[in-house]
Amino acid sequence: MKLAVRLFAKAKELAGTELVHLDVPNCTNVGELRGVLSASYPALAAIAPNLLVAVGSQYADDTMVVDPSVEVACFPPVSGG
Amino acid sequence: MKLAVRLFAKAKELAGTELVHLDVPNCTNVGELRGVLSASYPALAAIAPNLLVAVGSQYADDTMVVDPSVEVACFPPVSGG
Amino acid sequence: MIQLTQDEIDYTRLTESVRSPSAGAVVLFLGTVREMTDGRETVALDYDAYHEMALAKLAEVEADASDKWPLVATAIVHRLGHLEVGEISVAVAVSSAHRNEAFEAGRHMIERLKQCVPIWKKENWGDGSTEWVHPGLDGNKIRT
Amino acid sequence: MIQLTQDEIDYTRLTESVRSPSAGAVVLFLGTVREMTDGRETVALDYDAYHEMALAKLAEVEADASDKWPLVATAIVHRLGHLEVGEISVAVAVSSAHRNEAFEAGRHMIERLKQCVPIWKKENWGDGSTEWVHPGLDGNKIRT
Repeated sequence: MKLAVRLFAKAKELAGTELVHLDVPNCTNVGELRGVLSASYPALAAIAPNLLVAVGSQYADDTMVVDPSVEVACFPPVSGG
Repeated sequence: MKLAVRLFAKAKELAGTELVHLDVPNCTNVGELRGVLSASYPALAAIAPNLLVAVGSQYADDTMVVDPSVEVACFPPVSGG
Repeated sequence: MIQLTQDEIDYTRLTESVRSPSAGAVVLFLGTVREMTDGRETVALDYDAYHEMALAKLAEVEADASDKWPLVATAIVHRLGHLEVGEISVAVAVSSAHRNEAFEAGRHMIERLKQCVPIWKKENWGDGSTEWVHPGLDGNKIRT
Repeated sequence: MIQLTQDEIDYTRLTESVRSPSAGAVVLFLGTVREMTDGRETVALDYDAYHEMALAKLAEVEADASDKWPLVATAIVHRLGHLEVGEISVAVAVSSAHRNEAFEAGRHMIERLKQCVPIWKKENWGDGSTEWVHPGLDGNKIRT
């Protein structure tokens, strides 16, 4: 399935884009998504293990299954305030 | 010696004045001053043990000796803020 | 900055007075006249002070906080006179490089102010009666 | 009240929004752009956010504080975009009947905001270089 993933901050900078389109198998979980992201965007490989993943604006652990109907975003640790 | 004592809040209200003039022996301390104040202003007798006494804008305990050259004030517990 | 005033407290001015390029954090505390206390309605409060000593003690409150924490700036203003419900009676502002110190110092300053600065409030209750607030004095409940 | 804005933060308006006759205490926290960090000079910070999620998480921060303490009102605004040294990046305001809750909730809200709200800052150092701040990420020191 096709999955769009939003990127922010250093992840966006390293990938050179704020939205990446990935081809992933059905029932891909967040952990597997990290692998696909690293393979498709080698510039992200170094930080991929530390990226936070949000599914539908909620933090998701590596076991959560992603779905194209719910927005997925990847970003490094936050630093607001 | 003559000693002027400033009063505030409920002490001022009970005494009916913001400045009382007392006759006290030389070397009177703060504890003795409470007694003179109660005797001269019976309306203050009930709260005299709980009055705070300031000598020269610093809190004074009952052993401190008062002196007409340094301002003396008596007032009930504070409630600012 | 230390001030006693009969006028409305301009807490924006107070806050601006502690902002600084060397501060990453500012904490402002406002005490305001609350309508209900233990089920009784307050209509207004009258504040009185022993001015000279209150100013000296407020300066001590600031100095004490600056001794305990690495602060950039502090400011305290207390209003006196007649205050209606909702009005600001006291404002404490503090700035520091990091937020923990600003929170701790701000809290410490208002606690110390309430303990040791010779200022008194008189309640104007909804039933028309008035009552000086003197914590610990006979017939006076402690009001926090 | 929750807001993300590109404009200067009007913290007076924010503070007014939490004042109430039922509150005796208001605490306002301001985060401001500090000039020096570990001996390095900051010229400016650029803030970016994942807007939709940041708004949702800020609402959670408010709800969490209101669950933990009896608060009257809360308000948070975070600025985004380019901020010079001294400018306000975030403002958190909270009111409650008594001061302890306002201090504790204010501190809790800014802590939670920094932990979980998807907003990021990029340093513009005095030497002309820039650097995203991502605590825990390789090559990034934790900045508090």
